[in-house]
Formats: sequence, structure tokens, C-alpha cells
Amino acid sequence: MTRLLALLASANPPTTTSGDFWMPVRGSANAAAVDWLFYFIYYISLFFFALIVGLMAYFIFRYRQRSPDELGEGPSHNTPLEITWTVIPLILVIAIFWIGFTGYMKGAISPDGAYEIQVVGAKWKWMFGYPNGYIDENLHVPVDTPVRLVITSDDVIHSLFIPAFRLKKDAVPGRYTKMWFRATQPGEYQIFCAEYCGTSHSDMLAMTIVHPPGEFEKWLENAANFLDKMSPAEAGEKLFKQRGCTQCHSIDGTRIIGPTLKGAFGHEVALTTGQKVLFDEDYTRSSILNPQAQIVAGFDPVMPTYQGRLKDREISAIIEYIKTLK
Amino acid sequence: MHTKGHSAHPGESIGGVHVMPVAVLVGIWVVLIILTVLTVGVTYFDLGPFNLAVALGVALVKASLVALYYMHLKYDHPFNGFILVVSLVFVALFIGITLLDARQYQPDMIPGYAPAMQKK
Amino acid sequence: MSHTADAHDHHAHPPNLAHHFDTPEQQVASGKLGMWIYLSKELGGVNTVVLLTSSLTMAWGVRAAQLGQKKILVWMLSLTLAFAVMFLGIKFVEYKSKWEEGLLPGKRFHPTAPPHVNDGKGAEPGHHDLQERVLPGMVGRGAPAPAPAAPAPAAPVAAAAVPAAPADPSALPPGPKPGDESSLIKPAADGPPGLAVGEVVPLGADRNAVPKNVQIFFGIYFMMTGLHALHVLAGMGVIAWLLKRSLRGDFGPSYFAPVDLGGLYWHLVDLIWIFLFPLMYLIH
Amino acid sequence: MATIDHTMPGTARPGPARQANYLNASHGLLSWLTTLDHKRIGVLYLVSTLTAFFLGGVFALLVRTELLTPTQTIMGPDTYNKMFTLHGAVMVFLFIIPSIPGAIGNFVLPIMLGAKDVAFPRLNLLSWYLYIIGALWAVASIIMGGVDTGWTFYTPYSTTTNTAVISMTFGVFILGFSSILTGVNFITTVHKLRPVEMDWFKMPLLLWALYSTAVIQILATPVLGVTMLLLIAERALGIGIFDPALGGDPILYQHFFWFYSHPAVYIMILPAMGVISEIIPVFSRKHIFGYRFIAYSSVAIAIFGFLVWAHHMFTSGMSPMATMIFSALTFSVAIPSAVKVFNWLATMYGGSIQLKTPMLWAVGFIFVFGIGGLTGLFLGALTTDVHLHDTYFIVAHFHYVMMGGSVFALIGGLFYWWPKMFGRMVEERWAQIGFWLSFVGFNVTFFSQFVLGSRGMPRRYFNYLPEFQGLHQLSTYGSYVLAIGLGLSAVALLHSLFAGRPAPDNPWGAASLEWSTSSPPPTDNFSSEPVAGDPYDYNELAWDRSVQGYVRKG
Ligand code: HEA
Ligand code: HEA
Ligand code: HEC
Ligand code: CUA
Ligand SMILES: [Cu+2]
Repeated sequence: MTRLLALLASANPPTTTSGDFWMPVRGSANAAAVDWLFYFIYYISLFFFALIVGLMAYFIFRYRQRSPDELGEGPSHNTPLEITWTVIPLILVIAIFWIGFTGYMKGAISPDGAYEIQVVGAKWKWMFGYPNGYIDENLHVPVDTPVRLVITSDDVIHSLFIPAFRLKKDAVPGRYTKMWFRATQPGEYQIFCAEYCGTSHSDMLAMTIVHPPGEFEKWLENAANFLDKMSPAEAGEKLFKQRGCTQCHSIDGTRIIGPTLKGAFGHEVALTTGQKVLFDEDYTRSSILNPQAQIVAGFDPVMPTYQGRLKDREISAIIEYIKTLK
Repeated sequence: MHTKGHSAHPGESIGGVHVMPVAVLVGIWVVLIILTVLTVGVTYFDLGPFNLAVALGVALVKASLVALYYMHLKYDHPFNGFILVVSLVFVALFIGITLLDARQYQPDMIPGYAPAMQKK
Repeated sequence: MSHTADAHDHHAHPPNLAHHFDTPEQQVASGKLGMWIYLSKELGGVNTVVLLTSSLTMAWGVRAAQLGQKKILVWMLSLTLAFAVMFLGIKFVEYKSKWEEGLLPGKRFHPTAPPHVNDGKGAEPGHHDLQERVLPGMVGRGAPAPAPAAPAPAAPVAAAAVPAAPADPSALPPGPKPGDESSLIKPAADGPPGLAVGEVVPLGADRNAVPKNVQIFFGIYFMMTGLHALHVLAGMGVIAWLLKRSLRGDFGPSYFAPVDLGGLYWHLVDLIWIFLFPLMYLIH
Repeated sequence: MATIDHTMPGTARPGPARQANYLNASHGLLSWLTTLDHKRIGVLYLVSTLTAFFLGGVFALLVRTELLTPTQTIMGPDTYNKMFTLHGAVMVFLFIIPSIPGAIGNFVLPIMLGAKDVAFPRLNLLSWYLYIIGALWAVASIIMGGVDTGWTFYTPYSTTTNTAVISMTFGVFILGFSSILTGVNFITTVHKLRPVEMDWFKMPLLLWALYSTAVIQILATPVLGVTMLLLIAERALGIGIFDPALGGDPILYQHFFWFYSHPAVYIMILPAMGVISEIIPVFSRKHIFGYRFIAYSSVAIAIFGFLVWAHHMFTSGMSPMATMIFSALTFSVAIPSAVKVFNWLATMYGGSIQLKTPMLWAVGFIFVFGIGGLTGLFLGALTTDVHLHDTYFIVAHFHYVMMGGSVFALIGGLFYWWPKMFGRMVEERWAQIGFWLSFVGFNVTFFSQFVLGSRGMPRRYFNYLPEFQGLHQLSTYGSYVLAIGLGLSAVALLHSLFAGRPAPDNPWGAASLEWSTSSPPPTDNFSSEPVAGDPYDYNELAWDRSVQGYVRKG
């Protein structure tokens, strides 16, 4: 064990392109400071651990008992010594606290004019809303620009965790939490959900995509105009995934919370009232805008309304997409 | 009843245990009632932030009276009183810090957010 | 961030609540609230006196036990018990009035409701099971924090502005059955404002933030006083037991520890009330 | 290595005659279930908490086995979520919190004081029954479909999930009462039944530790009770306290929960530290170093432990002011812990050290608790905690302090007091192999989790990224080795009951009072009134070959 620790101690200092033994890649300005403190505590710990275990091993060897009647000899107290080993750790922990605290305060207040992105966590996906109204399931940011995330949740508590940025903040329903960062390296970085939120907590993943200078704006414009750029069915698929329809509707025939939409279009649907209706454009539209009006037999009326949340064109695109689900 | 009550002198004790004279018991009760009326009375005046302070101050006095006389703490081993005070301090600490925090994060709350509340 | 200031005001001077109300209905509601507060202050005050008096009789009982005055002891314990019953009686009246005012915590909180609205079936807490509890929420969800696209910001307390909230929760078909793996919480999509449609809603925009804190207050009020009432009940059990034993003549100068300890417990219950009273009934 | 005793176990030695003792004082299951003897209640606690440990351990092995591959291995995600929840809840509420005070404390505390029993024997039995009832409620939740909230029951998840949360939390509520009663009993016993010649600073350090623990149990546990009640009320009646959907505040829940559960981690570690403070001087044959510092540090940990609860909430959206206060206060607990570690070390300095099984576990404790405690420093510091929170780094940290700390001390204490409890010596060889396997297995299991965590692997993950698979597999294999080691230790203990050499009164040469009565003690603990001296003065004891134990000189 001690050998392993010694090995770990000699681990390479962190670099920016690949992580080291302990830490993942560094992707933000803040990461270096966190790593610095991490290694500061790490070496302090290593020192004390080596000291304690080293002494202990030495004592066990040096003072091992030879006969059951042998008694140990030595002082049973030594006040100056005891005060010393109270005060030294005290000083060290004050230093540790201070470094951690100042670092945290720096991260607590975002610089003026930071680029703001809104984040909503929901079982079990992330939605990132950009200032122009576009919503994406990944976090796209420009490099070297302070970005501020305003985070909330739609159901239970989630937590937005970007290891490469050494950042984490809970998404709490009913309130906004905030965090900010400045990405330093273009690239893709993993996002996790770090607060337990149920069945698919471990699948609530997303990516942070850090765009090289100038690229972000292009990407955003392009992405926001996806309705113009893509075929309606493609755009519909994108919307279908982004707006959480997939949570309740499968496209492969399995039944989850809502009915599957595979091969549904153009067929008859049985309602709770006993009526049958044709699954056509109108029915789809009204199902999305006023889901409580016609309930499919065997399902609960839990689908939320998308009135005011999906534009007309978007609904048309979704309908085109549903048509393709054969 | 009364005559019997008076037969006990203040400070009388039985087997090392203090017995409270009736006069003291009733006297404390009268003071407690007066303080209660006072607490209610004060709320009809707006003292601004002092309302809370006055109310809690009076409550503290009342609580001390109950503890010292009705609960015999005045005549008990001080350790028992210490336990009571320590528990109260910890409770106050918990409530105090938690409320302080709640107050600090108020600005982050989404106003009126309570989607599952029944609206009639 | 004008909201910040409001939130703080709200805490320090709760009477300022009124300035948040901007419709007549809400004004009526707040008036009722005031009346209710007055009432509860009175009842709470009376109850304080009752409990303090019961403490007196209890302490007197301890003295009687110490001196071996059996008759007085029995009287005092009986009186204490009677005061305890009275305390709970008054508490009941108070709860009932609040119930009828609709000042109930959680999903049943609806202070603007006229007193009789809740008479219907499903109004009592025991009758609400899990399914009924969450369903109305799922349906009504999204209303209190209106999406920017819905132009008229709905005042959260004003029922009329809330679309699609069914009047009678029991009319709804059942939700997921217990034992289902699925969660009761409705998933994504109609979450808080800001993401629903394009525009960014300024943080902290005041949306008539009244009910939230009031409602938390009543949640806490019911829990605290309810817990206290539970302790009163437990104390009554203890006193009844002491009464039984003292009738049998168990206690005297050489053996009175149970009365002493029971007394301590009873005073503690009183002690807690002494703090609860100003906190729950007067700070408003 | 240790001096190995060459006497054959089981062979008839001139041991103590089979006198009447608490074990054979009366017979039949009923005599145990209605006993008021603190020693029998201790044994009842021992059996029931170890059963819980076994159950929790089985859940743990299932969790580890599932994590062998990045996707589904042996169970689905919902089952997995229930598995780690049950593992955590059983280990914390049914095993580690009641185990050391309930089993070792109950057995040893009155004897150490030279008393006949605890102050309130009936209350003591009641507390065990409450434990059993609470435990049954908690376990019943498994039959009712399990609980999937994590042992922290965070709202609003816990108020909205469709699993048996109420049964589990109600069980925890009852277990809280059991814990409070034990605490009340211990405090009163230490105050009222301490012999006159034993002033506070002549008490064995275990008593200081148990006393401080009892203070926490009494002051913090009621908050747990209230929290569980509020949670149940919110769930069953829809009262909006914690769930924002009902107008409640989830951060409030976290304050409530941690106000109990942080002090609770010191309920777990303080008695363990007390056990270590007994074992180290005995097997170093030297007076404990810095008695007063160790005694005061127990009290200090108990008090400071109340001031740091919100360090579990640094990323929760709590206010920056609270964040700062709690980070600063968190470090205050590290100091008294450091004091203890250094004093144990100084006790060993110049000793005459004998590595018998109890001492091995104690040395192992210092090793692993050192790692566990030091990694707490990473978590108390704000910026590093933001990165490490809710990753496997946390999982590793708390297993190092709870499994490595508390459980190592419990097992060490078990081996130490076993001869006193059951009158049999344990075979050293198998017990020592058991230790080494457990020690290596433990470190392999959980050290790899530090690396996983700091590299970004979140906890409570059913699926994980393939890049983490290597370390996860290492951890799983380690846990198998650990299980074999623990199993071996259990076998060694059980074997001694049937074939162990009868234990002398004082096999280790300890000076605290429990070793001056017979093994096992009679029902009244002492046949003649004991006289309490310095519990760490070994000068008066001499090795006696004929009884294979220590006797008083002269
Ligand atoms: C027995 C239980 C136990 C013990 C003793 C401790 C001890 C400590 N713990 Fe631990 N902790 C837990 C059980 C425990 N913990 C659990 C169960 C959790 C997670 C719960 C969950 O989320 O599920 C947790 C989580 C946890 C967190 C929250 C992390 C997060 O979720 O983000 C933090 C943060 O501050 C923390 C800190 C500490 C500190 C500073 C100590 C200190 O007391 C440690 C002091 C000890 C030492 C410092 C080592 C000895 C001293 C030396 C070797 C000398 C050198 C010392 C110095 C230089 C200072 N712990
Ligand atoms: C005291 C507390 C305690 C103990 C001892 C343990 C012991 C172990 N724990 Fe546990 N663990 C927790 C408390 C504990 N844990 C908590 C609180 C959580 C958090 C839960 C949550 O997130 O909500 C957790 C979570 C947790 C996780 C994380 C799950 C996740 O986040 O997804 C993992 C994964 O590896 C794990 C593994 C283990 C293993 C392998 C052991 C092993 O050490 C187990 C070894 C034990 C055995 C194998 C039993 C066999 C015993 C015998 C055969 C002999 C017994 C008898 C005698 C000695 C006489 N635990
Ligand atoms: C909370 C879960 C949920 C979400 C999210 C959801 N739905 Fe539904 N949906 C349902 C349920 C349950 C039904 C069946 C009951 C009903 O008709 O209301 C349904 C019915 C439908 C129907 C009618 C299906 C049929 O077979 O007759 C359509 C079309 C539909 N949803 C489309 C969508 C689209 C498009 C989205 C996303 C923009 C979406 N849903 C999001 C739960 C959901
Ligand atoms: Cu979302 Cu975990
Ligand atoms: Cu903690």
C-alpha cells in the first residue's frame, strides 16, 4: 500500500491535454486552481500518512514484545508535545480552508456580461436554453468566454457536473442556482447528473462542446434555424428528442408511460370514452396542444400540454416525423 | 387545602428533596399569567422588529420561571439545568442557522412555484 | 432585483403582505386572513393560560405527593388532566376553523376559497391517498409560473386564471398504482419559465409571490402545533397512569419519583408551548 | 510476529472451574428475551447488529457485482437503486449506529464502572425491543418492494417515488428512540453509578467516548425523529414542507437530515475511538499517552460535530454565507481527531508491543482511519468538494471511516472482549489470516474508488462510462477478498465457542475493572466489591503461566 502511495506521489503533474492519475482533463480556467488545492491537501495528507504509518511500523518492529512480563517504558504525557501536534494541524487546516474559500468566492460571482445559458434538468435529460430561444440537449459554449449557467429543475433535484471544469451545481425545483466558468480548450467534455434522481440517473448524460473562437455563433445560428435547414421530418425528430417526448413515447413499439408512436399514424385509436378516432394530423395536433381532451384507452392523462411551448411550425415538423415511424 | 398548604414553610425539605410552598407555586402562576397577557397586549402595538424580540424575551422569562420553580431546577444539581440549557442552545442554533440560510437564498426562489398545489 | 427587497420585507413585516395583492378577491382573502389571525391569537392566548394553569396544578400535585397528601394529589392530577382536555378542545376548535378557511398546508392550501367549498368528498386528509394527491398537481402544473407565451401573468391565487385545473380531484381517473416502478412526478416539458419558449425571463421577476411563504408558514404551523399536541396526548397518558396509582395510594414522602418525573415531562410540554405561542400565533 | 500460543485449544488445562456466570445463570430463549442483565442485552445487541451487518454486506456484494460491467450485469437499474439504498440504510441505521454502544457498550460499560448493571435495566431492554421493532419495519420495506431513495431520503424524490419509503422511514423513526434510550441510560449510569474512588479522570477512555456519544444521541436523534415524521406527513397527507411542488423547500429537508446525520457519523466513530484507546495501551503494555487530551478530544468532537452539518450541502444552492461558515467549522473536528491519532502513536512509542488479533485490528484502524480522515480534508475545502461531491471519492471517504474505522474497531473490540463475553480464547492463527485478508481486500476495494471519484465517476450510478471499468473491477474483486477475510474472522470467533481454550480472567493483562472479574462474569458482575485504580497502570500485573493469563501481583 505504501508503495502504491509512493507511486502515486510521483504521478506526473497535471497537463492540459490529458488528465493525470487523479484528475481528469482540465477544461476550464478554474480547474487549475482546484487541482492546485487538491494537490496541496494531497501532499499534506501524504506527509502525515507516511509519518504515522512509518512510525507505527517502526514502533511495532522496534518495541515488539519479547516476554509477556515485559512492560513498556516511556512518558505518559508531554504537554508541549501535545500542544505542538494540536497547533500544527490547526495552522494547516486554516490554510486549507482559506484557499478553498477564496477560490469558491471567485467562482460564486460571475463577471459582468457573462454569456447566459439557462439549464433545466428533468428526469432524465438536460435542456440548455440559449438567449435566442433555441434549446439543445448539449451545452455549447464559446472558448475563452465567461459563461453563466442559470439552473433549475422540473421535477426532483439533479446536479449538473462537469468534471473537466471541476464544477457541480444542484438543479433544484422551484429555484435558480447559478454557476459560471470560462472554458480554455476547445473540445468535448462529459456532463453527468450527480444527484440521485431515480431509475435513469446514471443515463442522464450530456456533453459540453467548447467551440473554437468564432465558431459558436455560427453553430448557434445554424442550430436555431434548424427548421429551415432540415427536412421537416428530421427537424421533428430533433424536437421529439429535445422536448422530452421520448420519455413517455417509444418509437420501437414498447409501451412506457404513453403509447408508442411506432406505426400509429393513420390507424384507429381507442379512447377511454369507448370512441374510436383516426390518428391523423388533426388528432396529433390536438393531442399535443390539448392532451386531456382525448385520452387513449389504458393510459393515464399525464401528458402535459404543449400549448405555448411548441410553435405551430414545430408541431407540423413533429407530425411529419411521427408519420415516418413505421 | 389552604391551611395544609401553609403548613409547609419555604425551603422545607423531605428526605433531601425540596418541597415547594403553595404560596410560591401560586405566586409564580400569577406572574406567568400577567406575562402572557403582556405578550398578547404588546402585539397590538407595532414595535417593528422589536415585536419578535419582546415576545421571545418574555417567553424566555416565562420559561425560566417554569424551569426554576415548577421543575425545581433552582434546588437541583446544577448539572440538570445545564442539560436543559445545552439542549435549548442546540435547538436554537439549528433553527437559527437554518433560518438564516433560508433567508439568504430567498432571492433565488422562483416566486409562486408550487405546481402541485390545489387551486380552487 | 426588486423582488429581493420584497422578499425581505415580507419576512420582517408580514402585514405588508397586503401590498402584494392586487385584485379585490385577494384583498378579501387577506382580510379573512387577518380576522383569522386575530381569532387564533385569542384562542392561542386562552390556551396558554390553560396550559400554565395545568402546570400549576401539576407542580402542586408533586408537592402533595411529597407530603403524602393523597387527597390533594388526586385532585391536582385530575385538574391537570381536565386542563389538558380543555387545551386539546380549544386546539380542535382552532384547527377546525382553519380547516374551513382552507388554510391547510400543502395541496389543500387555497386561502381564497369560501368556507364551504371544501365540504365535498375528499376534503378530509385521511381520505386523500397518494394517487389523488399528485394528480391534480400534474394537471395544474405549469400554471403558477406562467410561460412567457401566455400573455396574462396569472396571479397564482386567482383560480380563474388557472387553466385546466379540474374542480374536483376525485373525478380524475387514478394515477400510477403503488408498486409501479414509474415515478409519480410528471416529467419534463412544462417546467419553469424561461425555457419553454424563446425569451429569457429576467430572474427574480415578481409574479405576485404571495402564497408560497404563507403556505410554508401554515405547513410549519400545523406540524409544530400538531407535534406539540401529540406530546400533550402522551402527557395525558402519563398523568392518567399516575392518577390511577395515586388512587391506589402508591405515593408518599418516601416514594414519589414517578409523580416528580411525570411532572417534569408535563412542564417540558408547557415550556415548549411558551415558545411556540409567540412564534406561531403572534408573529404575523 | 505475535507470540503464538502453543497450547492446544480445547485440551483440558487447569483453567478456571466452570462457575456460575451470566450465561448459564438461567436457560431457555425466554430467559434471554426477558433478561434485565446488561450483559445479556449486550449479547442480544451483538447478535442482532451482526445479523444486520451480514445482510448489509450481502447487499454490498450484490452492488459490487453489478458494477463489474458498465451496463447491466445481474440486475436492472431499479433493483440496483434499491440495493444500494438498502445497503446504506441497513448499514447505518441497523448496524453501525447501534452496534458499538449497544453491544460492546452495554456489555462493558457497567463492569468498567464496577457497577452491577446500568442505571435503568428495564429501559435497556426496552431499547433493544425498540431496535428490533424498528429494524423489522425497516426490513419489511424490502418485502413491500424496497426503497429507492438512497439512505439520505432526499426530497422531493423521496416524497414522490412509488416505493416503500414510509415503512423504511418509520423504522428509522423507531430506531431513533432506541438510540435515545441507550444514550439516556449511559449518561445516567456514568453519573450515578461511578464508584467514589473513580473520578472523571480515572474512567477508562471508552467511557468518555461512550458518554460523548450518548450526548450526541440524546441531542441529535430527536431531530431525526422529527425529520422522519415530517417526511411521512408530507408523503401521506400532501402537506407541503419539503416538496417545492407543494410549496415546500427541499434545502430545508437537507438541513434537517444532516443536522442529525452528521453528528451521527460521530456516533459511529467516537465509541470506535474509545475501543482503540483501550486496546492500544494494553497491547503496548504501557500507560496511555495524554489521557486528558484524548478524553477532552472526545467531548470536543461531540460538540464540534454539531456545528458542521451543512458541509454535505456545498453544491445544493445553499447561501454562500452558510457555505463559508460550514467549511470553516468542518475543519474544527479534524483537530481533536488528529490529537487522538498522535496520542495513540505516542502510546506505542517505547512500549512492549504484542500483535495479537485485537491489536492488529487497532493498528489497521489507525492506518485506514488516517486515510479516511485525511480525505475528509479534501471534502471540507470548498473548491475541491465542489468537484468531489457525490462522486466515488465520497463513497471511498466514508467507507474508509465507517467500514475501515468503526467496523475495524468493532471487530478489534470483539476479539478483545470475546474471552470476557464467552469465556473462550480465539485461535490466533485463523483470526490473523482473517485480518490480513480483510485489510488487503478492504484497501483494494475502496482505494480504487478514490481514483474513480476524483476522475469524475458519480456515485449511485447503475451504468457508467467504459473508461471506469478497470477500477470498478478491481474494487469488486477487492470486496470479494474482504468478504472472505470477514468470513474467516467470523469462523474463528464461532469456532472458539465450541473448541476454544477456556479464557483466564485477564488474558491480555488489562487494568480496567472488567478484567478483574471472572470470564465470563457472574450475573452481578463481581463476586467481591472491586477497587478502581488507574485503568492504564500495568505495573501490578504479572504473567501467570499456569492460567495462561495475567494476575495481580502479591
Ligand atoms: C464514521 C463516520 C465519519 C467520520 C469519522 C467522518 C469524518 C470526517 N468527514 Fe465525513 N462523511 C461520512 C462519514 C464520516 N466522516 C459519511 C457517511 C459521508 C457521506 C454521506 C453521504 O453523502 O452519503 C461523509 C461525507 C463528508 C463530507 C461531505 C462530502 C460531500 O458529500 O460533498 C465532508 C465535507 O466536509 C466530510 C468531512 C469529514 C471530515 C473533515 C472528517 C473529520 O472528522 C476527519 C478527521 C480525521 C483526520 C483529519 C485524520 C486523522 C488526523 C491525522 C492523520 C493527523 C493530520 C491531520 C491534519 C493535518 C489535519 N465528510
Ligand atoms: C457502516 C456502514 C457501511 C459499511 C460497513 C459498508 C460496507 C461496504 N460497502 Fe457500503 N455504503 C454505505 C455504508 C456502508 N458500507 C452507505 C451509507 C452507502 C451510501 C448508500 C447511498 O448512496 O444511499 C454505501 C454505498 C456503497 C457503494 C456505492 C453504491 C453507489 O453509490 O452506487 C458501494 C459500492 O461499491 C458500497 C460497497 C460496500 C462494500 C463492498 C462493503 C463491504 O465492506 C462489506 C463487507 C461485509 C460483508 C461482506 C458481510 C459479510 C460479513 C461476514 C461474513 C462476517 C460477519 C460476522 C462477524 C464478523 C462475526 N457501499
Ligand atoms: C408525461 C409523459 C408524456 C410526455 C412528456 C409526452 N406525452 Fe404524449 N402522451 C402521453 C400519454 C400518457 C398519452 C396517452 C394518454 C392521452 O392520450 O393523453 C399521450 C398521448 C399522445 C399522443 C396520442 C397518441 C395515440 O396513440 O393516440 C400523441 C400524438 C402524443 N402523445 C405526442 C406527444 C408529443 C409530440 C410529445 C412531446 C412534444 C409528447 N407526447 C410528450 C404522455 C406524454
Ligand atoms: Cu438527474 Cu440524477
Ligand atoms: Cu458530515
